Amino acid sequence: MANLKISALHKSFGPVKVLEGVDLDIASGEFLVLLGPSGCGKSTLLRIIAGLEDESAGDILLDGVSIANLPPAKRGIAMVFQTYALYPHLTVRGNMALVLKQAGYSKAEIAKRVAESARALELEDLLHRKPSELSGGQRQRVAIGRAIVRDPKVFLFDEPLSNLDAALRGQVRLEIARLHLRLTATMVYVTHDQVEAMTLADRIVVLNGGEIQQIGTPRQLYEKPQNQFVAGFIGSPAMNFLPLENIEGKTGVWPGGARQKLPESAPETHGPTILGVRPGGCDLRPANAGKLEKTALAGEVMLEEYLGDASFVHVRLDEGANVIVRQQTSNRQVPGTKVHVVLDPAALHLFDATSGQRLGA
Amino acid sequence: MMPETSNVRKRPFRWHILVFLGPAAFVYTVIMILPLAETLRLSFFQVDSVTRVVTFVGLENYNQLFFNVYWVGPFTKALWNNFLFFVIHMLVQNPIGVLIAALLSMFHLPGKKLYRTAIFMPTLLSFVIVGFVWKLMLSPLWGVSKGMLSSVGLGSWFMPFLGREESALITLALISVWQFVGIPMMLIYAALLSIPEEVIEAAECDGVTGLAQFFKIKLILILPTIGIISILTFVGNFNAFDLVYTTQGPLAGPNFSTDLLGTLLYRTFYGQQTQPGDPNMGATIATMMFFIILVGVAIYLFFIQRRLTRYEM
Amino acid sequence: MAVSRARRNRVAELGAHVILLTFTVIALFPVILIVINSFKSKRAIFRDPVALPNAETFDLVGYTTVFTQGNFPLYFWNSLSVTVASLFFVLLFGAMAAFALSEYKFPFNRLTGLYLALGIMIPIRLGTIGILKLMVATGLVNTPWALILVYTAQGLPLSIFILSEFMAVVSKDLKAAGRIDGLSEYAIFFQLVLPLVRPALATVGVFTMIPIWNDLWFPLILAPSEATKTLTLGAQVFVGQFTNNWNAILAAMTLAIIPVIFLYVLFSRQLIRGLTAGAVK
Amino acid sequence: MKYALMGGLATSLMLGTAVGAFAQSAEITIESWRNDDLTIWQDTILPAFMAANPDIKVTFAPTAPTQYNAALNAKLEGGTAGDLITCRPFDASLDLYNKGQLADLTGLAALDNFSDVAKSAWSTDDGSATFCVPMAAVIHGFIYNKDAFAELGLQEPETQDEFMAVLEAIKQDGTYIPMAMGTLDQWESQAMGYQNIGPMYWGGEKGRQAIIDGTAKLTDPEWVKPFEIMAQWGQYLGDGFEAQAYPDSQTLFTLGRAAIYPAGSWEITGFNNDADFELGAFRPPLPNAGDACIINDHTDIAMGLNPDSPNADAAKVFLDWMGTEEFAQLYSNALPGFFSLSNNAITLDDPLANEFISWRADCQSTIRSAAQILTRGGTPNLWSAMWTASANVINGIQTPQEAAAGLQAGLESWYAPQQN
Repeated sequence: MANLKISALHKSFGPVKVLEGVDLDIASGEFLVLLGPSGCGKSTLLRIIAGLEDESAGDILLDGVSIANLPPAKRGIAMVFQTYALYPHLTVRGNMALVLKQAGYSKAEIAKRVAESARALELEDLLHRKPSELSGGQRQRVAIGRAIVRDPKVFLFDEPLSNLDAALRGQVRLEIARLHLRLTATMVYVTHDQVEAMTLADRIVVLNGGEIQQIGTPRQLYEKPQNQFVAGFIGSPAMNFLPLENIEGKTGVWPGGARQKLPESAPETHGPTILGVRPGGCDLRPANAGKLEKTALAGEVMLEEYLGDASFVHVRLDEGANVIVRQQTSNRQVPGTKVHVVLDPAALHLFDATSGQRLGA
Repeated sequence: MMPETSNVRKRPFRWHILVFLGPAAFVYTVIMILPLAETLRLSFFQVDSVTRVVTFVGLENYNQLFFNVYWVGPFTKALWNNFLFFVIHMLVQNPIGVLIAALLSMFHLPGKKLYRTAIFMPTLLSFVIVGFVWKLMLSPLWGVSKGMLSSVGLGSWFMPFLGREESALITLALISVWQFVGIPMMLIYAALLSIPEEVIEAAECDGVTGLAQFFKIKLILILPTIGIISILTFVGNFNAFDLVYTTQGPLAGPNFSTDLLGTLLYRTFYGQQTQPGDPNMGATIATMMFFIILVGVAIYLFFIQRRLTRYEM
Repeated sequence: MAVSRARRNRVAELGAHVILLTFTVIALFPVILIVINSFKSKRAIFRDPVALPNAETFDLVGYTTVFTQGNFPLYFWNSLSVTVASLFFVLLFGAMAAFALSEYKFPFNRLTGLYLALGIMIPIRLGTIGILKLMVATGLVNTPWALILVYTAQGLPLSIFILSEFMAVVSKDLKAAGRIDGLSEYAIFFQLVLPLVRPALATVGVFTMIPIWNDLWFPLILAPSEATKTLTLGAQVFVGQFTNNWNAILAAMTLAIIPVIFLYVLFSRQLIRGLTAGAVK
Repeated sequence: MKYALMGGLATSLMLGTAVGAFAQSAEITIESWRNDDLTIWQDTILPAFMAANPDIKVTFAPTAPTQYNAALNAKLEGGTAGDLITCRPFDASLDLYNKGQLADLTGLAALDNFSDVAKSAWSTDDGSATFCVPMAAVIHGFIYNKDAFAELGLQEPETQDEFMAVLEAIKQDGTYIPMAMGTLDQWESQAMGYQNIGPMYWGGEKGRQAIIDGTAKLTDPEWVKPFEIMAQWGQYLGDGFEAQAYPDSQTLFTLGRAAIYPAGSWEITGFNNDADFELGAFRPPLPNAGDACIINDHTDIAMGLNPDSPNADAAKVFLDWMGTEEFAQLYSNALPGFFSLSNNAITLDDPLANEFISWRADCQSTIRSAAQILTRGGTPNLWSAMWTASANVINGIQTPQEAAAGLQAGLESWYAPQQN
């Protein structure tokens, strides 16, 4: 257990800048998820922490001591890979024991540790098998076993669930969550899957273009995204974004001149603004309800996605934008129907149109 | 915020890169590159046959090679023969290699492995054996080839293939094809196997089958492999020496009709019987061979390979 | 590869068999001819060359001559040790260099790769003069090391070229896992990467082995002494020495063929796998 | 083998220096292209020497003739050549001597046992230095199947006309191939063809000297005539003679399928072993009845000393022994057909060899026309060119005139005396 501090980390491959000044403070025992689209630099950051990649500038401190100059094996970290990366020529036991052998543990100690880890992950029956004789889920469990056997200060996970099918993914996710509870070790977990991030993380770091967009608990990220990128990245289906001409007296002005009521926290006045609203913050009204015309957005139903507990209705607005609206399944929508979309003022997020930064609290 | 420049560290020198590269680079440079450079150098000198004094003569040896009729004649003849030798390989060896590989890959044939091994077998034999066997097979004394031709009613086609000016080179080229057809077969077979099954299945569904499937889909996809084989054949052919030397002797008879650049080089460099060797002219010929091969490879790389699309598979 | 019944075509398959069988016969006939005639008496060899040996024509005189005259066990040992040692160095040094080129970023990486690949295009034979002088200067002429060094240099360009393609597709994660587990760069290469590229090593092995085993030029120039003579050179000398002792020559040829076939069979299981593995991934 | 895979470099370096250390009980090695003679040296000649000189162990280490030059060159350059080196005659050995790769043997006692003519093949042009101990000469002629001649009622031909008549008679009969010779390897066409029958046309030594002096040309009728005769040979050779190699010809003859074999005396040993019919020999046919007879009695083989030999003393002991009557007797009888060049009187047991050597009594001798001076350095090499030209003439690729013109033009291109 240890806290991990990353300061002013830069990384570039030739002229390509991958990380631009990343600062992170990871508390001891924290489960931190690095989340972002592919190419955002999250894997590079993880590999730099592991020592597999050299940083261009910056420092990494473990419990206040710089580990940037240490080789991977001396950093007190363990890593679990997307492709498992099991040694194909070694048995499960051999895979788990290798690191301990390298570190010079006694035979008895190695046997004890391997046995403990194997018990914890229910790998005891597989110890004599080679990786090629294991299923995907088993392989990933071995990979995790290989990581915990060394009792590291920090666990690093590099998209460990990506190669598993949907059913297994849920199962192994749960196992990782339990592992964290049991070991209370510091864990850094890289993924592009927000469900993994939301369910596992104490805190999530959203990365884009080599820069940290926001750091926060899953709830903070979902409810108070700091910028338009985070807002759009977290949540499924994604948040709807609609442009406002400006804000006047805490009221939004649509490009056509119609008015939109905004939340309490909205600024008094502001220039061009992006209005964000999740599908659950919208509702549909029949088009013939004339009295709504001033505040509502007119459009036409394109298609309905039925999910069982709810359905998502895709609406093309007359202005040209698309909006996804969450509906009760009882409220069926036929494509081609003219509708009005109404927005719940309390569910609205406001972003500056040029900087993308959140407006108001 | 400015990045903290103070944190830029010197990475320790990565000795392991040197350790990994070192042995190969050393052996390769010392045993291959430097001697090749030495060859280049020798071609600028001459040695007096009596006094043994070594003189720098600039391009005089090249002047001799290109303008003395007794050098340029044999040289151009060997070059032309070499060219024919290569053309025959391209026209016979590679199509046969493609054919065999295609047959092996197209059907689910029992005995596939046996065919593959058998056809690859001559490739494993040394030139001594290959030369000897074919000399014997084609020898009028032993009469194996004559008997075989007679048995299929072509007895009148028999002639001393290796002894006639008009047939000796072609015969040798075909013997060489016999020996080496296993290599294109193997490489093309592997290339054909690596075409994803889905592509072939898609073709089947689209009604592209049999020969059309082969020519319109598979052959196009393995063109880069055929390109590589061609260039390997080119380099191999322009270095050929052993087969001619073992079957036709150092004078590459009859009447130099089977003389290749390699045999000319060997004969010049080491001499034969009472003809003394001339290392300087030998080096000159070797250098020219080097340039000819380099030009050929360059032509391939810059004009042909660029047009061969490599498809992601 | 299972082919559905609808896609099979019996007539075409038969045709394929006929064509392949023809090529097989053409490929094997001369070799078989040597082997069967090596067991016949001289008169029988010339009376009916294609007949199998029978009780009347069976004769082992060729083999007895070979074993009393040529030092074939020695030649065989020389060929084997030179070939095996050269293969070992070609594969080891080649794989090491290929690993360095494909694994690490360092200045002039690409240039180094090009430099090392140059040798594919230039036959080492053109450097014979320099090599001879070098071997003379180092006193390696007429030792097996002269041949081993030359064959190593000769085999390296192609082996580096092929192996680096294979090295590039070895899982990055696996190497990373090794580093995190505390394996040195050397251990990663020898324990993780090398075993994974075994099929590629077999491919390179076969293509490197054939020209080495069969080479006549360098044994002749660099190591023609009786003690270092290789099997190929020995067989060639034998042909010269027993110009018309056909029994002996045919027996010598047969003895020279067997070991290569044995070596090929040893490698061939990995060969096709290696060839295809490279292309597929 | 000890130095297989490990520590080989160090071991071999040490072995290399260790060889020279002990001069007394020396081991010496002989380089030779006569690999056919391996068993004779091993079983007959060397044991006789070693019985008399138990301190010296001699090994005969031949290389196939086609590779002798390249291999010997490499070994001499590399300092790994044997102590004794078998010398080709004239220019080839002179070249080695000039390079310092053959030691000057002038003053060696053994040389007193040889005539100046014999020594001339291995001496400098001014005769001041001799660098090889002459061993043997070979005589050209024709070997024939006596049984076949008897069967067909044929006599040994004396003249060219008779020779052609004999060939025609054998051809008409059809039982035998008239003459066993192939042109694939080319050198037989020159050695057993042009150099065999030619001397009587160009006048032996006189003619050869005239070419060297530049007073005659290879295109003169007396040099073209032998080619004209050879041009007629093709029809009497075996079917497909163009692809027939030297061993094929030997086999063809010893299997009894051919009646006549254009030969050199060196064939005697092999033929005695392989042929199960009676062998005879006749001289190259006279151009016309009553002409003087000239045979090609070529000084062919000698033994020189590697100047870098660490065992020079022991090697010289061996060279001296080569001048003795004992060696001459042993060698000539072990290898009938290689006629000793020493002044000692030799008695030969082999009837065929005696037949060949008896010609020396009736005929003048000469050596191969291009062997001396005419192959010294220039390009194209006359010796090699004669191989190709002779084979071309028999194959019908070139007319005799074309072949001669080609040789003359090549010689003129670099040989000053011919350039007037």
